[in-house]
Amino acid sequence: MTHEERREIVLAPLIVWAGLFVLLGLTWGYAYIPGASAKVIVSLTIALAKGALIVAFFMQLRRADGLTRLAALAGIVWASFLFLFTFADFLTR
Amino acid sequence: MAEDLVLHEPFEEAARQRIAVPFGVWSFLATECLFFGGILLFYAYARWHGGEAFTQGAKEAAVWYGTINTAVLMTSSLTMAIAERATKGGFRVVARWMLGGTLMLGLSFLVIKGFEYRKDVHEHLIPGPGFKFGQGPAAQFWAFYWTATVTHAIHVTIGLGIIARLLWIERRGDLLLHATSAQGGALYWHLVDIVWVVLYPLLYLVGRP
Amino acid sequence: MNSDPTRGGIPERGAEPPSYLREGTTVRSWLTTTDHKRIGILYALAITFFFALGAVAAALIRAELVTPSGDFLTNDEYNQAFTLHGIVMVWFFLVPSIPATLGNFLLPMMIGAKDVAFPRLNLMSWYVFMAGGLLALFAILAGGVDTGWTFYTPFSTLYSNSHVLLAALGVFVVGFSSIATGVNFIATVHLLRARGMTWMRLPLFVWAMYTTSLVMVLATPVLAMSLLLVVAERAFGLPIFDPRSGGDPLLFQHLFWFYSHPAVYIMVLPAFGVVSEIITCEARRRIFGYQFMVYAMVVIAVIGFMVWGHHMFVSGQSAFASMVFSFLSFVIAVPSAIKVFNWTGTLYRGQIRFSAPMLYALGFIGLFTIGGLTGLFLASVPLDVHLTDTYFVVAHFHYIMVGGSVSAFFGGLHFWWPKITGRLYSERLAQFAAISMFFGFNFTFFPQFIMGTMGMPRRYHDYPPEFQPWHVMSSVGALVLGFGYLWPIFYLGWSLFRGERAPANPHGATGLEWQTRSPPPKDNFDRLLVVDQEPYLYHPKESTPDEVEQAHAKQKP
Amino acid sequence: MMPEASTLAPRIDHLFFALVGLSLVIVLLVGCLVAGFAVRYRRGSKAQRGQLPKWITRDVELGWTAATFFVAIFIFWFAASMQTSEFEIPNNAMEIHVVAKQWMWKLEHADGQREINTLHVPVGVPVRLVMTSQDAIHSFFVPAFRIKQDVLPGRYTETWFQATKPGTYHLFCAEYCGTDHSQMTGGIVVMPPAAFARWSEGAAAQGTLAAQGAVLFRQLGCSGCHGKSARVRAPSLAGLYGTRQPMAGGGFRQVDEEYLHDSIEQPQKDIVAGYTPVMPSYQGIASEGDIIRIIAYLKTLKAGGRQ
Repeated sequence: MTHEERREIVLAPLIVWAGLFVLLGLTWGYAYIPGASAKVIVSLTIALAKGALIVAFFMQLRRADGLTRLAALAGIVWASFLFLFTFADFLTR
Repeated sequence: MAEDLVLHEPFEEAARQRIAVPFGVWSFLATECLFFGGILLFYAYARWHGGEAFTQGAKEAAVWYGTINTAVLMTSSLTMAIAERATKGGFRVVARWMLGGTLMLGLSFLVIKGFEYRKDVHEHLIPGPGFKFGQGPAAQFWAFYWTATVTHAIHVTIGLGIIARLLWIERRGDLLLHATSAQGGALYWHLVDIVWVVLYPLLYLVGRP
Repeated sequence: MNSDPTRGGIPERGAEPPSYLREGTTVRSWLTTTDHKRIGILYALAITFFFALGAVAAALIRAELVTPSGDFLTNDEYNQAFTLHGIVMVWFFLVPSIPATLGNFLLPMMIGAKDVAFPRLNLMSWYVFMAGGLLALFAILAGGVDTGWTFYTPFSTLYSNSHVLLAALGVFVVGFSSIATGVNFIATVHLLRARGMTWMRLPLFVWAMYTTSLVMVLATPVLAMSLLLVVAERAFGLPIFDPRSGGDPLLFQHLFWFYSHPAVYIMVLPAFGVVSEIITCEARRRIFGYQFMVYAMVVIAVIGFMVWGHHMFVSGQSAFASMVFSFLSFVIAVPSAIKVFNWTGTLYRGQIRFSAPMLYALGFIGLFTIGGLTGLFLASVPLDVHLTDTYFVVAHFHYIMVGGSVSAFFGGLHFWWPKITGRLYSERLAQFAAISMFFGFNFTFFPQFIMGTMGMPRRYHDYPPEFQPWHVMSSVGALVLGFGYLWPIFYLGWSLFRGERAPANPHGATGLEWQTRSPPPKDNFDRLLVVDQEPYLYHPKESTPDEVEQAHAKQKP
Repeated sequence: MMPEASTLAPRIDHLFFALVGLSLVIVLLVGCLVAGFAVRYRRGSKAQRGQLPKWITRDVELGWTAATFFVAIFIFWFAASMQTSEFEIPNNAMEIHVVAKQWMWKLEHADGQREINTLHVPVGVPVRLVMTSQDAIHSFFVPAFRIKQDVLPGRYTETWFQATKPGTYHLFCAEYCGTDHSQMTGGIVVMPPAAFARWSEGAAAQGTLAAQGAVLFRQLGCSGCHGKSARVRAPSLAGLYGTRQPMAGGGFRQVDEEYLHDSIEQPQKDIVAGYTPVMPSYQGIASEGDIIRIIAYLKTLKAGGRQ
């Protein structure tokens, strides 16, 4: 393995992994701060950030072609239809 | 699935053949997103509607098991990512060890989950007769807990099957020919990880401390 | 696209490889095939069986309803009959009907490909379909299901005493076959188009398959999850929709209709594609407003996901949500109307031939128009309050799904029959079938609009006597309709063995699938294709009727 | 169509026939065009052929797209304006409680009169139906009144009507609910006011719903904690109905029938701030009918009054 390859194959994923662990510690710690506000939002934001790290780097969506990105996006967009319209009912009953 | 270096039916162009598997797998992952979207909608409703009683139920979830399992699964994602990159680069030994590592981490996730389930059963946390909280939003939390984690565990098991198959191909010595298979398997495994990363705060961090 | 079918695609006699039908004739060669054409035929055999099964259930229902009292079937038997009819017809016939048979057969050929992108996945999806079908069949044989095809909770999870779990699992499994087909088609259209086949040169049938696949891939998983939750609640007692634990039965309805309304478009978009192909060919005319036809399908596929709440106007959904869903339902009427107008416009200045496929297609336009217009009644909240869950709804969706989709399916079957089997059928007999199906259909379902308006509720096997005349009319019409469905079996079956050999392009159509032999070789084409023009170029220059007639006559054997 | 026996019916029919007219126009238009083209441009006819200029196809296309869009929006507006005006329940409506179960309708008047599958109502009086189900989902459907509303377990749904013509009209269950779904039918008997008054006199013996609720309030032990001299610290229920209460988990809730129903069946769920969740669930102890009575009683309690 050349230096270049080692960075590409091992080091880059390791950095992302370290980032994931930092976020895990953060979300766990914040949940245990008594009286901290907006816990739901913070924990979900961190979860989404972790997901975004995995999608962008581990799954290499960052480098994927437009077509693949479109497929990935479709799932999120359509799931948001499901939530949006269902809660349009629940919240206005 | 697709041999990378050889053109095979129905493809006429290598460039298109190379993106076929990732594109197909990503489309499938979009369906997984909507699949889990359905159960998360149930969670959102139950939590919004159930209020304090829902939180009371959620406090019983074993946060240590959950946190350790999150760490285990995230690490398995790392080994999978290295394995996939190593396969592409042609580093067979690294790929083999990393695939093996992913397999072991995935298995230990299931084992830890099993211990957690044993503890949950012990504490009467299965909705139904003898359930700790009786009927109500707490029971809804635990209905979500069991359905979501069992569904996720089934995904993990399928993922382990895929990894085992990749290892077997590697043993045969033609994993490089199946680089897109490795890519597809890795994408699936990362999705299983993402699902757990999203489930983690919903299951274990409600109403702490 | 080579406009002269006698050259180019077809090499010298004797040198040609055998047709896909001759490429291995053992049962094993069929059951392990990855040829999209053979898989299409495997699907066709399977759905024919399920269509017959659903039709038997329909016959039982119509026989029971001849008299107002429930004397032919018991209440439970009747409930099982309509549940069986719904589940089988929706998931085991209509959803796979055009995409899995004609779509599988034609989609790769129409874009000039050798096969779909993932041939083995394609075969697997058939096996998954069969597995789901067997589970559902087993549920029926074990004693039936009585929840209605909608599986509404809490009835399905807490109160029904029938085999809900088996049926739900069967539908769950079949969903995966739908997803596999959808992913496969999307990848195929994206990756395997022949050189020069740009998006705006795709035949509308391909666009229809593409948009249908989009809906399949994005809607089916939500159905899978809602059925999984039903199983969790029913089998393991986990309180999910159970109101005693604060669960909401409407949550199930939201999840269910998130799939099941788009599912209507899974059934009808392919029909749009088939009808567009038939009308352009038989009117020898370029499609009117190609781009609008494409956009209309894409818009339907997307907005189709945002209108599901119009099934829930009386369910206890909030008035605000009802208003939003009602608005979007009216919006989606626009692209549907565009399609009808454009087909009509295509006929203008055409050279119309009233072949059997054309009769089916024209019948489709009429029935789909009525089905669509009655949809407006149901999209407006105050009227829907009165009409929903009555026979008005039953008539409405049968006009779309049976009058529309099944007519188009039969039309497509006839249109491509020579290509699929290499044989010609008797045109006269086929025209007779098309006409009897059209009249039988209207005879069966139009009375249901009237009794629905009068307040006849759905799913009643025992009803007030004032509705009897309408039910009798409907049942008599069903006899004619049944004849219209059975009759093609005889002449199509006969043509398989005794029919005249079909030439490569018996209709003189422009699609790529006609540029190869009938039936096609395993690899579809004997050479690589290059496309250099738009589809449906039936009148490349100003041509007189005589010239067109002559050109067409030349292509006949 | 059907007898129009409520104030709503003629307006619904108005919309219905407007849409029928529009549909006929469109069906005729499409039908005539298809038939006309089919005859004129049949293969071999001598009609003029040839291509159309591009701008014609484009303008025609845009024209009918815009036209259908405006027609669709117009119908939506037409229907939606009726939805907002006609579905508002009048304040002075007479209240009927409906409990649906497999496979019968239990109907209760405010004065305590109970009926099964048949409902007697006076002509010309708005009637509000407050409905719940004991098991599966049912649906209260009276075609002659053009009303239909699903009846859900664990929830109160409402609808209303004002009958205009004496007579007996079908009541159907319109949501499939199992074996005897088609037997879950009944009748609405609309009577002239005088006849209705005579009919309802028989009810006095049982006492009103609220009076029956007061008895249940003691029998089921509610007064043990919520009564004035109770030792357990439970909120006073006097004057509670119709107020907004702060919740322990944050936020407010309107005290309506829905909330009271939930508080009896699932007392742990939404607790008024400042109280501990000590109340046991009455699920299975108090029937839906009992709960309706208790709520009727609670609604009569004025603030500061005796319990």
